[in-house]
Amino acid sequence: MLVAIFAIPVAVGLIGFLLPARIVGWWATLGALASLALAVVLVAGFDATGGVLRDVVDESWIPQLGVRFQLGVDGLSVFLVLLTSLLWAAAVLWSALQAPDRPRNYFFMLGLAQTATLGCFLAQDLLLFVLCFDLMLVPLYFLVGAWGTGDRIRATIKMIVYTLVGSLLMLVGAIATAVLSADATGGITFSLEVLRRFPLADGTQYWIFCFFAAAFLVKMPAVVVHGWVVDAYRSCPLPVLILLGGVLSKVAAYGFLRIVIPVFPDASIHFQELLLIIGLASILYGSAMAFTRTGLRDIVAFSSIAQMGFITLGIFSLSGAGGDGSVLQMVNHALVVAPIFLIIALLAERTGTEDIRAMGGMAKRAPVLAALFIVVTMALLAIPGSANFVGELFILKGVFETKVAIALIASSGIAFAAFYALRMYQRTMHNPLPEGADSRELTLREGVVLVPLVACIVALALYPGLITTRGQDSVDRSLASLCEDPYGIAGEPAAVVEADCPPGIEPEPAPEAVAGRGGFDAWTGYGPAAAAGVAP
Amino acid sequence: MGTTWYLVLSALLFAIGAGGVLVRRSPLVILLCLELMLNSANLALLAFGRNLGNADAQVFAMIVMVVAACEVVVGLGLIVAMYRRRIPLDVDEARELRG
Amino acid sequence: MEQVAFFAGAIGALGGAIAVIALRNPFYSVLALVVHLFSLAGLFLLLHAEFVAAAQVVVYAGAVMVLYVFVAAYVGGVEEPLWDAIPGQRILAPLIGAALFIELSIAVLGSGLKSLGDEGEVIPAGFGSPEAVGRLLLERFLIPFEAASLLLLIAAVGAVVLAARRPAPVDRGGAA
Amino acid sequence: MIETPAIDYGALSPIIALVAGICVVLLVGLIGPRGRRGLSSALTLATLAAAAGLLVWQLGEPDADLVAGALRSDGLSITIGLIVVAAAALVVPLQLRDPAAEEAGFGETHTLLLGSVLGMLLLAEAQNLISFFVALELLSIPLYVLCGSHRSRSRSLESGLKYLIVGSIGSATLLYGSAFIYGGSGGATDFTAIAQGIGADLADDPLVLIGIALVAVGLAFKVSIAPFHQWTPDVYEGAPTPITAFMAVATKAAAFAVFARFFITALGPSADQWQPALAALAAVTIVVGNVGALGQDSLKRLLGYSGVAQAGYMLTGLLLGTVKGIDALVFYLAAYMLINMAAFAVIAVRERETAYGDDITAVQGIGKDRPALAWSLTISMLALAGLPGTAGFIGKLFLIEAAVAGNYTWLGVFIVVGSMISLVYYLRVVAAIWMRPAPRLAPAMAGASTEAAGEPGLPRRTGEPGRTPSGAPSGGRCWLVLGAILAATAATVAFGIVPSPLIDFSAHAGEGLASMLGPG
Repeated sequence: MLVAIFAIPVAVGLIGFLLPARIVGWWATLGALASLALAVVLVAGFDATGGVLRDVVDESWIPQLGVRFQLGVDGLSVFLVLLTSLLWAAAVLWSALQAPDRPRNYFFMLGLAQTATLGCFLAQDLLLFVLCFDLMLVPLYFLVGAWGTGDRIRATIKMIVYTLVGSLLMLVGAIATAVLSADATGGITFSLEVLRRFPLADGTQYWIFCFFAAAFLVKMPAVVVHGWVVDAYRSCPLPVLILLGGVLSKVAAYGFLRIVIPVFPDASIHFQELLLIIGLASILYGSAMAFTRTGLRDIVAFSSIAQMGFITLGIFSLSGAGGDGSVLQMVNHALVVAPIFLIIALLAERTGTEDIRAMGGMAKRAPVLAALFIVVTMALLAIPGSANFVGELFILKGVFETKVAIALIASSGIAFAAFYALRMYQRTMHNPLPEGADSRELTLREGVVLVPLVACIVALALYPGLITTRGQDSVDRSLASLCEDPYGIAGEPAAVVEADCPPGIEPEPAPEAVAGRGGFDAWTGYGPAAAAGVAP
Repeated sequence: MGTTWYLVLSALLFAIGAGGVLVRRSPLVILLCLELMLNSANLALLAFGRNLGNADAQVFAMIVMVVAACEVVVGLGLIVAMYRRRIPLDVDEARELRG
Repeated sequence: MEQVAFFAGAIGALGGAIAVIALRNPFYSVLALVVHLFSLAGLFLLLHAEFVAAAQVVVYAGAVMVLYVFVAAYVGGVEEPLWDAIPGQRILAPLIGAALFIELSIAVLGSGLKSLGDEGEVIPAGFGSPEAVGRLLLERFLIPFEAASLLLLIAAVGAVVLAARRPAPVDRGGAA
Repeated sequence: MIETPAIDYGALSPIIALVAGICVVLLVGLIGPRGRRGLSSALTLATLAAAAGLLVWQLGEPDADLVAGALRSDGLSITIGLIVVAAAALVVPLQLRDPAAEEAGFGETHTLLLGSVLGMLLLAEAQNLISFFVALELLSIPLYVLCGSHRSRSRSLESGLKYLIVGSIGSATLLYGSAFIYGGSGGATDFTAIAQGIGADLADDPLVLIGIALVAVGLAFKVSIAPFHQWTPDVYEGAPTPITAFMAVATKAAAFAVFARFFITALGPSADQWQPALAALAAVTIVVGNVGALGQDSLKRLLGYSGVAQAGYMLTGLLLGTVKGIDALVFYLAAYMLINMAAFAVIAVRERETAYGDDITAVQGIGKDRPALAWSLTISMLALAGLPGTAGFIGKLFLIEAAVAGNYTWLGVFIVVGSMISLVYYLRVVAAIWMRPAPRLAPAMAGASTEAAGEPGLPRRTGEPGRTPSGAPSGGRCWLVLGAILAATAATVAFGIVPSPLIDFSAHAGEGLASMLGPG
């Protein structure tokens, strides 16, 4: 199942090379829909209890280097997988309608990017994760560089160098983690489930944490290392921008929850304040910039920085509520950003510009478009009742539990969001219609892509618990590493003082039988050990 | 005579050869300097061999001579080919390659 | 007696070497090298390497040098630089050479190796004779010996490739 | 009486096959009419295939010292031998339309090529100072000639002469170092005997140390480690492209093999002395190579500098002195062979098709018209940069893992930093391929138009046979070349996704070296 979800996009892309150029787009759409369907089936049948991994795949891959092909899905990733498939389907469909040149290469690159992204969300092997994380860049480079607009070559180089600096350092960090804990784990292994149970010494954790944090913060992007974002957003073709803004940035946030906190718990606590401050700075800086810019893409770029700042805050509140909120907010933000970009494309088509000063009056003859846009805007500014509101509430609750001052300042971010979101809506939709602009209603083709996405926002607003209830256990499991000796590997049973744990997190009970060391099977509730009934 | 004397002499010859390679610009003389370097190595080898009563060094020195001869042949071949090529052509073409 | 012979040989070798790099005309440099090689052959004799010394005179100073003389005469005394000079190379090069010499001498003098100061081991009869060297070449060092013969073959082929007169095709893309 | 040493003909068989092949190819080249490229190439390929087959056969046999300890056939020598033979086999089709080979004669060119391969095989097997030195020369001298074999181009001749001079300086330095090691170890020439002779007492004797330093410098010249790399871009640029490809890949493989064998087995006792020094060299090399490549417009110079940087990565695997390090080194060499052969082959093809030579302009915009070439070069560049999905990534992963395990984590970081810098110039090539338009008007071909291959700069449809004016070298499509390129590219990707077979292959090398170090 997971292998199919993982492999279908790239396989579809490869087969596309054999097809006539005319139908490649539709073939790719078919593939994207198929993977979306699989993802829906995955979510529908998902059992979130205990937060353990489900549908696990564990195959030998590069045994000599200790790398395994391990896929798995839990409450943290299941919705991100669905989200990826959903946005990709939207992007592919949109592209198929636009008919780009060199379609075979284009759709292959899209497929490769989807596989890499899904790989990040599904990987349970640290090295597989790093590999997919790096691999995402390759298709992105081509998509922006070859099909982008403006000064794209410079923008791509900037983007690649920025993001790869982090990810290559992360590669060293990952290898160092595996090699340095080889003595404890009994042979080099990159398996996350094993690594998290044998944390490294504090000092080692610190520098490796820095490497990982660098990779993820650049990718998110957070303030200070966001230099590539605006250029990339400007040059990126729109369907790709949906993915870049919607999904790829979430990989980084997900990486913090999946890898950094469980595997480097001591370092996470040590650097908690630093990251909170970075998150806070991102919120303030992103909001302020979004409010002053006039290009639509710039506004969204900076608002994304702000939103990712919220997510960082949630994660590094190191509390259950914050984590839940972050997971929810990741989905929310992606769902909001995607339709905004599509709407930008529509507006640009009708007015010939992406500058809000030259826009206005779009709502006149296009009530449906305006209605869709208002829904999206409301979600963006996290109006009470929207899922974004719930997400931010959770995040702030988490931060309040630990750092009150930061939470207070962060709350102002919500107000900022209202400012820039409403400004954007007003300037484009109301005001008089400028000359030369054309206020047209959505065409059927455009609606096919846009309406379902907005419907998702509405659906999630009605029932945000869909995500939080399923994510909760997994988030708690991620944070459990922060407790003192959570697994009782030191020999004694895990008699943990409540105070050692972050608020709202119970230490995970030690399993009855940690079958020797490296008992990946026993922990995840699958595999031979689980079958034999030793699992907790 | 102590072996040290031979070794110091050989070191001096090696240094002269190496310096010559750097100082001189004509390929022909550079080849000669390479000969100096190889021969100083031969001297060191034979001195060590004599000191240790080990004849391996003499075999080594023989082989080095063969090698040196081969290098000379190819080097001179290249010089002659360059010289020949230059005759009918413009002189300033000789330095197309940046160093 | 032996010391006199050593110093005579050493002076010849050194003088030859210095002349090689100091003389302007390549033709004279070649002749200086011949002097150098003859002196070295003398030193080789002192080191009980009779066979090597003979080979040095016959093969090296004889055959190879003839080749040199021939080419030097053919090409003439043109100094045709292959590299652009690095600024200060002429001053730097002797310094590098001197540093190299000092370093090597320190290594030699500072070595804790036994008996570098004296004559060394008592050597067996027939040490360095053609028979002894030949035996080694055919027994222990058969592979290097065979490889060296192949090397000669390859070098001959190479020389033919490089120096043979052939109607050269037109220069393709050389000036691109 | 002469007592002939025991000769294990089985283990020597790859060498014997090559010697026989050299003789046959040379004779055929001399007897047959000039320009019999087909026969000569076929014979060369057959020789290489025979050698490869025998090497594979020997891979299963136990390690053995050959001919009185002059050579050793073990995992290291065989794996490196196979890499070298494969590189040569990829070069042969590339030479089919090569003007340099045309000019020098195919029989002679192939003889020299095989001679160099023989030298590499011997070098990889050498475990005696004398065979080491002879093999090194047997490797180098044919290459000097081959570099200069395009006699009508003065650049080629200059490149040959430069390579000869620099190479000979390296050899002389190495020889002088060997003399000191010979003296310092008490008259030992066999690698194992040297290790015993040095032992613990003489491990930091100045005589031995200066010997090690000189040998290291000599080898550094051969594998182009900074600061002894200055010749590399010049020679790479001037030499005929197929020869550059061979030089870049095969010389490096063979020289690193002997580098590893000599330093780890013979100089093992002094490891504490040379390890930090080599580590510093590796770090410098990585930086110098990558920075040097940044502004290059000539693709061959670019790959020359990139080769310097890669030598730094490989040196990391070597200096660790661990089995894992050697495995990583050999894996990297194998991957590097595939990647570079594909890249150079594409350059060679474009060199003949356009008038831009090896300038980056020659590959501009080929993404549209020549997808096969474009994809091959793209994948090669990405693989050299170490991006995932290619063998280059696994190679770096392997190296870094070995470095961290060998307590050289900081070198791992250096490798990564180097990769980051390298991205800028590799991606520049990729950007030229896909994101820039093809140059509109090709300048007139230098030289006579009689041999102009088709319409330079104007793409021809795939499938249309190249026009071959009788005898003249042609830029027409050569399916053999395209096949070789695609095969190398496919292997690059395949080993990036399923690297285990290649890792198992390279593991033989570490085993071989370990068995030599072991009690036996």
